[in-house]
Amino acid sequence: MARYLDAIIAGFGGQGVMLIGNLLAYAGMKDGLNVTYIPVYGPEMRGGTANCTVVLSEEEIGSPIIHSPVSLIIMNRPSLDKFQPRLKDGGLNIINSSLIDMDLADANRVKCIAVPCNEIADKLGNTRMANMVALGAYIQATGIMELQPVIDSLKDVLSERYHKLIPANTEALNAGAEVAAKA
Amino acid sequence: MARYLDAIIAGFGGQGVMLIGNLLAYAGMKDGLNVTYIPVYGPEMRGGTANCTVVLSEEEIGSPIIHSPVSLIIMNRPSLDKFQPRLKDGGLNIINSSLIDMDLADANRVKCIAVPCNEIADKLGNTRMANMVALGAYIQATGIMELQPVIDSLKDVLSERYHKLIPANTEALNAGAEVAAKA
Amino acid sequence: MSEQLVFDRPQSVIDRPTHYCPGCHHGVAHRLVGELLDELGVAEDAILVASIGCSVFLYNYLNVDAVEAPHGRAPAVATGVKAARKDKFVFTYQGDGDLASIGMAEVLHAANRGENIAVVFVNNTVYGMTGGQMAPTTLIGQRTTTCPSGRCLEHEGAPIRMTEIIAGLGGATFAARASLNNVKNIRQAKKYLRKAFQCQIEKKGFGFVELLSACPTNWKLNPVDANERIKTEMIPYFPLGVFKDALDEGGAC
Amino acid sequence: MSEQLVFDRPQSVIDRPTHYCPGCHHGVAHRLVGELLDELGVAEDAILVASIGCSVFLYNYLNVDAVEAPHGRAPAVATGVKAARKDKFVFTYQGDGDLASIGMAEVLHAANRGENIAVVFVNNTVYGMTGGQMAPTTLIGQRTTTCPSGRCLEHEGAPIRMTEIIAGLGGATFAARASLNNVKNIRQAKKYLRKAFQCQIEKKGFGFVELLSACPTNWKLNPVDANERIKTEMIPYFPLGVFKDALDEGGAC
Amino acid sequence: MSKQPERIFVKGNEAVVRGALAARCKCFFGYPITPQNEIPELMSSEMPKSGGEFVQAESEVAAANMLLGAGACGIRAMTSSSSPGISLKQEAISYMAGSNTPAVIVNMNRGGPGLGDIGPAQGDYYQSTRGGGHGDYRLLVLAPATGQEAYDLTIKSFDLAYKYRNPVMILGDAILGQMKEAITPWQPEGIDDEAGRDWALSGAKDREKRLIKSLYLEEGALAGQNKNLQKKYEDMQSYVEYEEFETEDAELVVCAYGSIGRIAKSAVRNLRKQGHKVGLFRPITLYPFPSDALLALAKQGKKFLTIEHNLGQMVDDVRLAIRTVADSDFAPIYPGNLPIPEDIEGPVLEWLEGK
Amino acid sequence: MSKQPERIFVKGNEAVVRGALAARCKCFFGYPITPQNEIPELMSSEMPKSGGEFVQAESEVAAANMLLGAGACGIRAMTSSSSPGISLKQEAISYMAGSNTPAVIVNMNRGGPGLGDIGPAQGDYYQSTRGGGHGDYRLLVLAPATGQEAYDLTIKSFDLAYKYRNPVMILGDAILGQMKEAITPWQPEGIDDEAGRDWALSGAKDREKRLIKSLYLEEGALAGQNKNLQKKYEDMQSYVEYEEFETEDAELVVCAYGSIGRIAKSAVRNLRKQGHKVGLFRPITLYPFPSDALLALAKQGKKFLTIEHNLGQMVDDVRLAIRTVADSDFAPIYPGNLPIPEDIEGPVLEWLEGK
Amino acid sequence: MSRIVIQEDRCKGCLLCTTVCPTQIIAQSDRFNQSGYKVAEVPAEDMEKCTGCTSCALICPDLAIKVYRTPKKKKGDE
Amino acid sequence: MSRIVIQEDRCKGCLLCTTVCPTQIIAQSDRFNQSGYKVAEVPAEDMEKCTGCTSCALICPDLAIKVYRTPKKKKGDE
Ligand SMILES: Cc1ncc(C[n+]2csc(CCOP(=O)(O)OP(=O)(O)O)c2C)c(N)n1
Ligand SMILES: Cc1ncc(C[n+]2csc(CCOP(=O)(O)OP(=O)(O)O)c2C)c(N)n1
Ligand code: SF4
Ligand code: SF4
Ligand code: SF4
Ligand code: SF4
Ligand code: SF4
Ligand code: SF4
Ligand SMILES: [Mg+2]
Ligand SMILES: [Mg+2]
Repeated sequence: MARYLDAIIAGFGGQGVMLIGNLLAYAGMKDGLNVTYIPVYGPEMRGGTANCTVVLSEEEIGSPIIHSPVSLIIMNRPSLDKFQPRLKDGGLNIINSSLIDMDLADANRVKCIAVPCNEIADKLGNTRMANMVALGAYIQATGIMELQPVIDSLKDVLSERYHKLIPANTEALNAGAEVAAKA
Repeated sequence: MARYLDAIIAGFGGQGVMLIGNLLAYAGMKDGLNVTYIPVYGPEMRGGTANCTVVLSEEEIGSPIIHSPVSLIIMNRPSLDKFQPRLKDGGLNIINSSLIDMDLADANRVKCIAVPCNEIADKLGNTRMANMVALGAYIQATGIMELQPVIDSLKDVLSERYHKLIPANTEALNAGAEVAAKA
Repeated sequence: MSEQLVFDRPQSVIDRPTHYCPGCHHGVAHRLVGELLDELGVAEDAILVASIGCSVFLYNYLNVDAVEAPHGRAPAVATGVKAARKDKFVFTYQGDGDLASIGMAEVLHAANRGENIAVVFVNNTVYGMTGGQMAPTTLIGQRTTTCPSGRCLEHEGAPIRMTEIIAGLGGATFAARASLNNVKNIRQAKKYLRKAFQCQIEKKGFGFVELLSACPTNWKLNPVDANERIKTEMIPYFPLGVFKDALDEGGAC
Repeated sequence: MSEQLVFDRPQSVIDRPTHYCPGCHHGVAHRLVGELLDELGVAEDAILVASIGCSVFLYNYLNVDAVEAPHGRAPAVATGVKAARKDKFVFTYQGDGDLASIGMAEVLHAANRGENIAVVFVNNTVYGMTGGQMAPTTLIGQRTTTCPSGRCLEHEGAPIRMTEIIAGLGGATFAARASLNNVKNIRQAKKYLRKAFQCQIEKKGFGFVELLSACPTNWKLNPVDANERIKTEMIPYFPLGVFKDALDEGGAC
Repeated sequence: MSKQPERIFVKGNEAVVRGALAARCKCFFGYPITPQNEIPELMSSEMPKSGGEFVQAESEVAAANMLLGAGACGIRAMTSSSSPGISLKQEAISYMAGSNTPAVIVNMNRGGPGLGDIGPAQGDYYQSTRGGGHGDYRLLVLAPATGQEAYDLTIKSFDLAYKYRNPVMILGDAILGQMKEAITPWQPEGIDDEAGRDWALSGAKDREKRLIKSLYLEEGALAGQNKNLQKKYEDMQSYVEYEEFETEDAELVVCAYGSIGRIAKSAVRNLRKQGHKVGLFRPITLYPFPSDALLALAKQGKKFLTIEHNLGQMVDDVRLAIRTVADSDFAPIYPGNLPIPEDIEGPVLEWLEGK
Repeated sequence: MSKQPERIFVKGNEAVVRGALAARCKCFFGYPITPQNEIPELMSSEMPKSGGEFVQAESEVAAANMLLGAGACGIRAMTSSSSPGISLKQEAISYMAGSNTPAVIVNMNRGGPGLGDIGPAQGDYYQSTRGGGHGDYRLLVLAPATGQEAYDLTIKSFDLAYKYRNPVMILGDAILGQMKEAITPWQPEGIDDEAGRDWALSGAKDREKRLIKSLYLEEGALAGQNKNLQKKYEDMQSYVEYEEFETEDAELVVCAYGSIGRIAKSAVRNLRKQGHKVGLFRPITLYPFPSDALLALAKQGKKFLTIEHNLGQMVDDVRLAIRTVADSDFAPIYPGNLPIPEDIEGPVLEWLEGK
Repeated sequence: MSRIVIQEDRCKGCLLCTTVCPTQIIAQSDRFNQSGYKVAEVPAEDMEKCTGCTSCALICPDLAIKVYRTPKKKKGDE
Repeated sequence: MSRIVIQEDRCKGCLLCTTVCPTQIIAQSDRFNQSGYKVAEVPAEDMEKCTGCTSCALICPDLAIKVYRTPKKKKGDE
């Protein structure tokens, strides 16, 4: 079957969900796919949760907005409540188990992978890279592409002044992938 | 035939053509007719010539705007140039001969009455009443109504502070009517 | 003697979390307004005219009647509210993008007509809600998303001092500038707000208070540093104090 | 020696009758502008931004390129013109209804941005073109068609002094008020206008001149009495003089 | 309704003011612009007499927002302007529509686009009936053709504004505004000055606080509001008004509104005198548009010629109304020209020849 | 056109900016409003780099008037905003149209009416295509559905603005503005920076003075200008653009534009997979509207279902286009809801069942 | 040796010129021009009193006045 | 004898309160609240140092702080 994937990535405002959405889509483009990325914000800019939708496809992409996605990256509890019910049967749910009680995962209906993102990131020295841990796990679990195009895209997606963090981010991606590989 | 009359009244800004248009229409209303009065101004308010159109009719009035009227009151030269060609064949043209050379009157096609309005008004003591002289002549010439309803309407049409001029205005109306009666 | 609760939420401020960023001064300004509505006993007569900015949801936080004005037009809407209900306590709450940029004409004319309303003006030197664009109040050199290399006097002009302009209008009764960056200034801010509200209660005309406020998010500073910036950068350019007070003279002069 | 023509129409002013009422000062203001365009040699570079008011037809009287701005927006249009053609001499000519009422935000912001344009502001204390309604500049007690019993401070507020407001803005370079009611004042008006125009020629920013002017028609005075009114009623409230001159300091401060 | 038998001789602008006063309008927010200046001028002296408030706003933008404020308080309030000024009010009108705020807006349409001229025109039909502002909303649009209708419809406009909690537009033109004719004023009864008691702002004393707003950020909230609005607009459809004149045996029905409708009546009379089977259909409500009545005429096999003082706007609504059975031709009267009966007779005769 | 093969991954807002820069836009006048903020933000850094001018206006009213000033000088200039801000620009837009001033205006449509929300919607179709401002005028309205189209049509918009001396509107929505996808930038050739040489303001040196205005007071002048405009709008009709997808054997043609057109394409694909003979007609120019192409489809006996992210606006144009032979049904997606293919599949399936 | 010329078709009879002439030689005439205004004039006999000061021209809103001066011959000229 | 109560679900961890306490007893905790903010706290052992000055409450933008005071017994009472 043609390569196709869509995902909703959701969490708190500061958790960097937009960044990994961007990174995923950009890497997909570099890997030869058609891609769309669309963010959804709360009240103009402030507060609440943030989420974005990414579509990766070999074919022309019609709708960039997906109500029932085939995969999720869920970084906090309110996002789980909101999006898990919408996940297609048998879909993939990457759950940040550092902040979410895995008892809430709908493991019968969908495939849930617990990734203790904050803890792993903390261990690697920077909680803020929890998002990269989640993305690493996601790439591994979906197999939509290798991890390398994602790692290669970091320099294009991160703004210049964060380039010094690329090695650390790479580590986080790898660490996440490892968790998923073992799941 | 049913009573019907339409008129364009035209002159310089300061000649009071709007006032006699108003007076004519108001008197017509008091005399039981349907009436419309519509002013036409130049650039928003300033400069140039002014004119208005009055319709008096026993029937419901459709259009308050008349391109080819059956009668005219013409107070200055530019107005003559503009409106005389539009006057219906056999129509009535009251011309302020104080300011307009009567050679320009199209006496073959329409009925022209020369009224030396400014001179008569001057003689009565106030050039500014030239308009009333013209209206007096017009009422007389058309016979659309008696002069009395016009005179009676002065108090309603003139603003309070000009009420002291009602006798003088009445005189001017009468003087105009006299000229027309003799024409 | 038993323990007393000496500081708590004023009644007029609804008990719910706000959507503001950590360290945002809108919360402080809201509380001051709420306290005064309670203390002056006008909450039940109050009609808030909310403006468009991060504080648009003030109407979700204050327990008073409210109407949402289009961006910048709150003083005009308030004029209409007051014309309709002269007996009510009418106030606007506006940001600097809202009041000093798009709403310049409306606030100046409402002030000059001597509308019997109060205006709470929260100056945080940026368009907060839309992501930190340059405002008329943005300081020289300050970087924003629409003056990425810093505001430049030559190109974008000087930061506008609204309180001074309002104070210069014949129709205005009270105009003052305060700051929310420390406890002392917050106390002073409340005094000014009280005076501005008093103007209206005494039917003496237009009361205006500018509150220098932090927007840590768009300043890209943590809240503590943001407060420091108010002291070191804002106050020197936007001096605090009362710029007009014709309250005791019976109104506008 | 033979006779010399010592006073004649400036070249920039087209030889045609105007639509103005007898004694209207727009004609005087037009002439001053035309003379300066000639004297400063900028007529061929000039782009006039005409405003909506009795003077909208200025573009029929001045021999320069021109664009017609919507009511009150001339300073914004001029900003656009200048952005497009930095090398041109761009000026607006606006009435008090246009500039001080609907156009308040646009003129303040253009001034504050330090737009390198000149603004000629003709203050005749009424909306002339539309029939003499109250303007923000209408004097207290003055009767107009929308304040028939006279402007009242309580209800309509105080007449706005635009030059003072403009002068208070950091971005403005030159701001002055003159009057067209007598020969001496007309000469002074020309001097101020020259300075305002000079600002732009020297790329030093925003130049603004307010001209107290008569509207005999809507004041319901004959032209001679109208000129007298300027002296006895207007100048006392709208003082003449230079309110800001940062020209020699290299621009706005 | 107690008719006062006395006729008064007034401009359409004054008829609007008299109607508003009779309807107990309590706030008026104005700004000068020809050809509606008599409205704010008269309001400035009349409002205070009746205990109301007149404010000369600093701009049309401000006037419309003042109106929003007064309307939010449940007070009968009004603004008036002409074309360019109405364009400036669009944002606030959209806010009023979006927040269910009752208000009355008068547009004495002048020539456009841009500064145009100060003569009559009907170029603002689209703007009035389809929302010149952003978003899906509708105003009730009433188009008087005579001074008397200006008076009557102004009274009605306030009732409708409160009935539907929606802004109402009175769409006239320079002819209606500037023309003087005799009207018979009357005083409506049973006006409910407290019509807003259940929703209007008055201070949250002994009740829940109230909020007049158009921002809907919670999921599904804006969609809900749009559904409510849609429902309201459907309800409004029952309130249509129109005039039919000599349509019964007409082969050709001229469709025209406002002043042009009135002038078309003259034309129809003249044409009838010449033996032509011509009638007039004059929508009085432009929104809701009297589609059913037109469709009924179309089903009788009549032909249609729409004539407007613009380049063709209402003709869309005529065509949409009758699209399943018939079509309408169109003839423009160009804005900038003063319309006369000949402007209607000409195209009709051409049509009759061409058929 | 020299294609640079490199794809870039950008938001639609950025695609618009890149297109404008490629089209040598030299002045941009902005004001913040979601969901178009990336346009002014990017312009603020990019304009100076290319020797152009970025001005953050004090309001949308001012921005539109700045645009008028720059356009009058024959300079390629642009402004952008979203719904409430576009309402504020209506007066100036009417002035530009009335004075034949070329300019480009971008509207990233958000939910309305009023403050509405910041999500996508198509409530501004009427406002864009029928003139939200006063008077008879038309904008060219281009509705991109993808980032690439946003880029391409922005380039075209400047050409069209100068070709017709008319303001052009690019009508997107929050989806178009906020969505990132890959686009391939290209550099147009043969741009005539001096296109205004015969009419634009530049100082009356060695030539007659010039005047850009919309006031026409002399008798017949405004009528003449309106006739000129009418002629221009007729000329524009030749410039229509649309996309047909799977219409050939379709029984039912879905009509949808912009982002909804794009989402409808997904829906049509899904429905085709289920064996339904459904096609898509997507107008790319909303004015001029591709009426002839629609009529041709109607003449083939196809049925129509118009779906918009509003309560029904473009459907008027669809119906008017095909009124002599067919009609169109309509299904709304309510503003406030995020549109998905199911919003189109649902009504289509319903229609298919009902037929 | 100065004089003014009033362009009568431009004059609107506002009489502002009459208020500023130091020699008070300008006055309203009895003539109406085409536009109906009673124009200003300097009676022929008074013209020689004109100093050429240009005040009248400076205040005239309608550019209706031209001013001519014949410079005094300097002593010793000719 | 005063104390404060920090409503943890309201605290956004801005730390402004920590900068104004005259006794410097407020500090950031290690706890995240539901919204993901690291909340402020007064360690139990420090609470007795609280003077009840309300400074922290005055500067808290989120009304997260309540202040309690127990007036000192006047001499001779009880
Ligand atoms: C007419 C219009 N233009 C623009 C916007 C977008 N907008 C929303 S809030 C805002 C700025 C708010 O800034 P400010 O007033 O300073 O308030 P803050 O968020 O900083 O408190 C803008 C421009 C809008 N809603 N309406
Ligand atoms: C948007 C808009 N509102 C109102 C008008 C009507 N209007 C034309 S001129 C004018 C006032 C002019 O007054 P001012 O600027 O003082 O100029 P003056 O005629 O006194 O010289 C107004 C309100 C308009 N053309 N456009
Ligand atoms: S963006 Fe700024 S103003 Fe808005 S809530 Fe955050 S800190 Fe406050
Ligand atoms: S109305 Fe006043 S401003 Fe206008 S032309 Fe006449 S005198 Fe001048
Ligand atoms: S130039 Fe001087 S002296 Fe001569 S007429 Fe004029 S004002 Fe009088
Ligand atoms: S000032 Fe000019 S217009 Fe007025 S009377 Fe003298 S010459 Fe005539
Ligand atoms: S009340 Fe005062 S002493 Fe007590 S914790 Fe707060 S700031 Fe510190
Ligand atoms: S000031 Fe308030 S919100 Fe900030 S850390 Fe202290 S308690 Fe928490
Ligand atoms: Mg701000
Ligand atoms: Mg004026």
